[in-house]
Amino acid sequence: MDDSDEEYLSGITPSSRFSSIVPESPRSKEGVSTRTRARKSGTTDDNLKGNNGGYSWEDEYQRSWDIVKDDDQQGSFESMVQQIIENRKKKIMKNPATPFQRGIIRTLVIVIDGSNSMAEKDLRPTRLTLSLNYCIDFIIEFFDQNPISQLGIVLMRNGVAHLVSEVSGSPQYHIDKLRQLKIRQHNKFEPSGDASLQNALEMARALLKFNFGTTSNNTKNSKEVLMIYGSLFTSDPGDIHKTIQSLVKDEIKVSIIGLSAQVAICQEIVNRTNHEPKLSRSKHYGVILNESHFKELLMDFVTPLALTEKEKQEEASLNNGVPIIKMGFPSKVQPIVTSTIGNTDFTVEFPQLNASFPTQGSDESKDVVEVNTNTTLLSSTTIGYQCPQCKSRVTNLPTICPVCGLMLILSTHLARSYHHLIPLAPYKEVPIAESYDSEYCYGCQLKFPRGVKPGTHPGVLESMTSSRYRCFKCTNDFCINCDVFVHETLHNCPGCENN
Amino acid sequence: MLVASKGVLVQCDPSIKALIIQIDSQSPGIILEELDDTHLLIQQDKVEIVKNELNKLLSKNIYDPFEDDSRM
Amino acid sequence: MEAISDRLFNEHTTDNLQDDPSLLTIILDVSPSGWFKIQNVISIQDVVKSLIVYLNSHLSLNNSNQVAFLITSPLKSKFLYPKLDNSNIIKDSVSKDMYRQFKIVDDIILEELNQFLNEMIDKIENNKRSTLTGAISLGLTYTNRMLTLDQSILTTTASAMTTTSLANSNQNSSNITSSSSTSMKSRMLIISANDDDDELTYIPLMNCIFAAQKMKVSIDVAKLGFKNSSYLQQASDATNGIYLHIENPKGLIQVLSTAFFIEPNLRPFIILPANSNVNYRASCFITGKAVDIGYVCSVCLCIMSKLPEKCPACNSEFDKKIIEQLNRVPQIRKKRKLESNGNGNNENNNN
Amino acid sequence: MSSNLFKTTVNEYLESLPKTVQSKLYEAPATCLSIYRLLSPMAKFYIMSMIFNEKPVNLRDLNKWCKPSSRKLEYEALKRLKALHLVEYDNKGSHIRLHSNFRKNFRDCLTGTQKPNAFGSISLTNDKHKVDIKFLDKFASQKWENILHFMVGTESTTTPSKSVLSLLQLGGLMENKNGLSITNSGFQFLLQDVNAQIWTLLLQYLNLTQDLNMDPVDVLNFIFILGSLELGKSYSVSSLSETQRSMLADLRDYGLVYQRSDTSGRFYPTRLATTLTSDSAGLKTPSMAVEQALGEEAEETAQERNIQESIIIETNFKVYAYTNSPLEIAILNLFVHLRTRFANMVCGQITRESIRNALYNGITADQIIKFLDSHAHPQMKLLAKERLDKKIEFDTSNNINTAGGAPQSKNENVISQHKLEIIPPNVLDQIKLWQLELDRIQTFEGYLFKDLANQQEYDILSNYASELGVLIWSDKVKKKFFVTKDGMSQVADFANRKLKR
Repeated sequence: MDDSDEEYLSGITPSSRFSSIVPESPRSKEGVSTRTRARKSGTTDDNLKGNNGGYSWEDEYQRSWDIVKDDDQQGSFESMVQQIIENRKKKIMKNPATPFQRGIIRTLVIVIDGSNSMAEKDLRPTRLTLSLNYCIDFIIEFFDQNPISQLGIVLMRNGVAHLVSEVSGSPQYHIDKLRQLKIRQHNKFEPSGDASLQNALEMARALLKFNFGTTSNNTKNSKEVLMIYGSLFTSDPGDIHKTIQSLVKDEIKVSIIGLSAQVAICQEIVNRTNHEPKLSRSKHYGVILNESHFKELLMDFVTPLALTEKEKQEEASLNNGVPIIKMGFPSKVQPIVTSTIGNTDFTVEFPQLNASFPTQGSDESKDVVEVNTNTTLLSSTTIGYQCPQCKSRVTNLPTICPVCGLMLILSTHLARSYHHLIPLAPYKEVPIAESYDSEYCYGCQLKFPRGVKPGTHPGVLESMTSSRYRCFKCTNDFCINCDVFVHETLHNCPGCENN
Repeated sequence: MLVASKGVLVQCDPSIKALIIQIDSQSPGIILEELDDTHLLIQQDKVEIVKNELNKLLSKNIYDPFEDDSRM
Repeated sequence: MEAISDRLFNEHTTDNLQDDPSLLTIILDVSPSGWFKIQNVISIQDVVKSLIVYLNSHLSLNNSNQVAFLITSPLKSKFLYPKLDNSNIIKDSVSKDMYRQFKIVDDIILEELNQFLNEMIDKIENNKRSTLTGAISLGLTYTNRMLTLDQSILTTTASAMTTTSLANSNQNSSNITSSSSTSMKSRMLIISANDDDDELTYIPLMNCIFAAQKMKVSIDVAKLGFKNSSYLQQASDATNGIYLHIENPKGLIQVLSTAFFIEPNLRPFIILPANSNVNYRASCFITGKAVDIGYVCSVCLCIMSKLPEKCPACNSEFDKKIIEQLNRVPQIRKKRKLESNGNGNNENNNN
Repeated sequence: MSSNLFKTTVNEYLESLPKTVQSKLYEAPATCLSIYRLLSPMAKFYIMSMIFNEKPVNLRDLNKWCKPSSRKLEYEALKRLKALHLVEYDNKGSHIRLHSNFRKNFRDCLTGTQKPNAFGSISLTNDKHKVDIKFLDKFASQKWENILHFMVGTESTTTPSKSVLSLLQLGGLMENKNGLSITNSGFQFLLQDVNAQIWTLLLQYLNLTQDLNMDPVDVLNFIFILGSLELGKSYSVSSLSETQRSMLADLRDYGLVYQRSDTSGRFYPTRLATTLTSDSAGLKTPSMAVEQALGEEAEETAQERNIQESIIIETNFKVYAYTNSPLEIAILNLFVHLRTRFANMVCGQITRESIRNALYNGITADQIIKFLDSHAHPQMKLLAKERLDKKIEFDTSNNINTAGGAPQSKNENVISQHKLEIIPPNVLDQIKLWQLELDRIQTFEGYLFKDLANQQEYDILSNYASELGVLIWSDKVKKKFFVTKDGMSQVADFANRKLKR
């Protein structure tokens, strides 16, 4: 804390608070040697520099609307806005077109800080509330992109780790738990005490080991911990480095989002578990700048992690290949039959087995979040799914059939991630010209603006962009809106589908 | 035995309910039944009386910030 | 604390249903093979007749209702309505006997359809897959424009001012709805007689389903022909749509005007014709056949009906041990019999 | 909101017509179409499900469509259909079918087999004195505004024709003390949007026709046909009936149709007429899209709109209006405490009292807000727009995913958040609060059910009432519940049936 401000970003420099718990090791000696300011600004902080050669925080703050210079206000203002919108949309689409190899079955434990520091109001309304809100968004998004992955949530509070939700594959279950937590954050679960990295990580490790995977000793799926950390220190019962060792051994990858400042021990955890060079600043550890940056960092973890080079090599050398899973695609059955006999409507409800939210033997941790036993799920609109192998019925998917142990999943769940598998090639903007071949957008039938002679109409939208984006496979032209829609939502090129 | 009694249901916040009870105490025979904190059953033909009285009571303590202003 | 930034009044507090305009996209599959099989029951002409009346009834619901009509065949998919360059048709279709809004739409569709069918007869080749997914994609991009983009233009750019004022260039108490919150709703109807499920391209169809889900567009399916289409069933089930297998299409218009006439804003209040049993089968990546128990590659999640050495999609090799395990045939029956005799085989099974 | 308003008034009028008149109305396809459009979505659905069905439908089958939670909608839809006599019950009351005339004509309208010229006949010959849409718009607004100006007594307005005057008096919009002067309801009238205004006048006109021995069916038919005509086309007079021809002159006075001279063989409907039966004018109707495709001339008309948008509202409730039109000033005076008047502007203050006065006069907060919204100074609109743009920009940079990947529930929020706020939000809220203040109590007439025998009885009855949507209050412990006056008979019947067993 007595260090000057500029130093807080340096990767390994132990802050005075941590020095008490970081034992002397070869690593930290190296850290001492990097302490000289000259060296540091030469290596680690280069990318912090802004355009003017100074640090980016020395620049004048640029608001997004300042970029619009309204020198000649008539008309061109609008086209400027239009162009900015188009540019933004272009920026949004940064889907990589080369197929990644991803470990798609992920098991993730989210660790949320619930210590004193989370009551700070630098994020509105409080750090904790915002984190919970973003987590809910994250979970929805996570299961959208990683349909058969599993997830659990742990809360760090009063120096211990609490289990918020068991590792499970049902987004609704987690969201319910988080909502309950959110409701009670002011009376029972207000942020308090210190955070303990070790306790939380050990619990996460236990969860990951216990719940991992559906096929035994399968090491190629990814085990991850995502931590939202607001504190600047940790109070641990033992040696955290031992925990880090065991994390590395269990191949659990930890990513951390810091809410206040960079903390050396976090950096170390991240670098060690992700097999990154000791001093490098890893993309798995980010410190937020503001709310939107927080969300951005969080949402980055939605996409499956790409396998590192090392892992790929390992895979090739081991030669035991990737696991393959047997799955069933159940059919949906409506267990309710309404029939009319005489003058009264009868509703026949067939008995059904509810195999949702498997807790896999462990007790629900009632001290943290109460379980809502009054399941409104079982209303008369409940639909069931029938296991194709043993014909038993379950109400929630994805799950493991309680009778025959077959993994049951909706084909639509699996298909959600297929656009990762076969990414759609980006469209290219057609260069500005005097006249174009296409008059209408192939997708939405929107009329394109006519071409103008370059340079003749400065300030007009037509002279800045052709507004046409071409798929090079089927050579059809699309408007920017269709381009965004096709790449962000649809993942199909309408033109190519028609050939 | 099932009874259906005719009347006007008044829905209001508890403070207003208190005022209506006060009005009733001055000229009895308005309230037929107190249902809960926010609901009352009153005589059908007394609705207007209640509304008027209520308005009188309420506008007694209203501060109008523009009053001084407008005299300028 | 959180509620502090909330506005005191929300515009839509009323729970009664709104009469919002809606967009209806019809996709007619004219793949010859399917229609050939049911030629004794109904012809394309009869279906189109019903559809035209159906379109008219949709237009009659609300003055601002919109329709789009797409046609799909193994050759290609195409917009019939809206037609890109329609000025000549509009100019000379002065009709004495029909409401003009209907007339314009009907005329364009009929003319384009005839043209398309003639074209198709010349060019048709065998062994081409259906382009239904292309048609759905086209329909969705169009829907996207009508639903969200026209709306965002209304609020973001200056054109909003001019388009709305167009509607009421009346000066005094003008602006009937300058920033009103009327919003389009949309749904889609697919009419298909194609019995062969495997002709559909699986992944693009799935992508379409998700896109429709996100946009809250219901996909209704009227399946003619002899068999249920499990993929189209999935499409309608996942998007809260209606799937009906119409075995006797003679009274098609009655079905269209009841079961398929449920506007998006009515859906929450009406019991939809039940899809009592939906088969959520997936498509095998190798054979293209539908499967209900399959093997899934854990790297890329591709689905296979048999066990290859390598994943056909991501080319990663599978764990041989696991393949071995999966290939083993369960011998539970045998085991029970043997239990009484001895336990020689029993050990094997437990491994 | 406003569209619903005119819908209900028109619906009420139609319902009040005797059955014979109604069935005569259903003989015209154009009227069928227009009436159909005025119905609620649920009613539309029921009609559509019966229209191609030759046999009467079992009521029970209709009931099955509806979810138990939305019985109320069904109940209302059927009530309305019954009131309009669009549906007929059979003797036992178990089967239901459409009014035969309506069914036939509406079906013809959909299939395009009705008799020719049901939707007006476009005159095929070319007009020597052809007029364009711009001209029509100008004509319509000039006529209509003249009436409004006259109502507030703007000097130098020509007095509208006699029929208009008597209409205004009849409708209670103006009264004849010594010389005509505007009434309170007249002011209310001014605050409505054009569509509602026209309908108010037209309904008065309908009342008047009965005294003039005109056939109301003919009149209504003509009004509904007008609503389905196309702007910018000329229609021939010859296909109209005698009554309808005589109406033309009156409609010309309101600016609904344009006719070059009394003897001219053709007439043009104006925009006022063609939007009669459509509600959401903000969205592009198909015909408008066509217009756009045909040429961008329409945009010019938009440019030409004159600057009567002149009101600036500050967050401190001060109002400045750059106007010297007595019409606007008079309207403003309804709810603004006006202080000073200059050559080209007035200023004033919105106060609790001024708003309360307006509310007492029957003007609603929504009307006031709408008026302020639509008359806001361009500068205010510009500012609001910029604010909105910034907000959208900010939100999108905040959450990159709004374009596609965002979860469904959120998308809705985003859309609803992004709304143009022209009036300062605090003023807007305050005006609404002031209105709420006036009705601190809500009253419902009806019946209190009490002293029920047991819990089960209570459950059955109160559930039934809530399904019908007539339950207002209930208390499970005290076993009492309150139903509206309308629902009383139904619930009582039900109670008699159920409890007698």
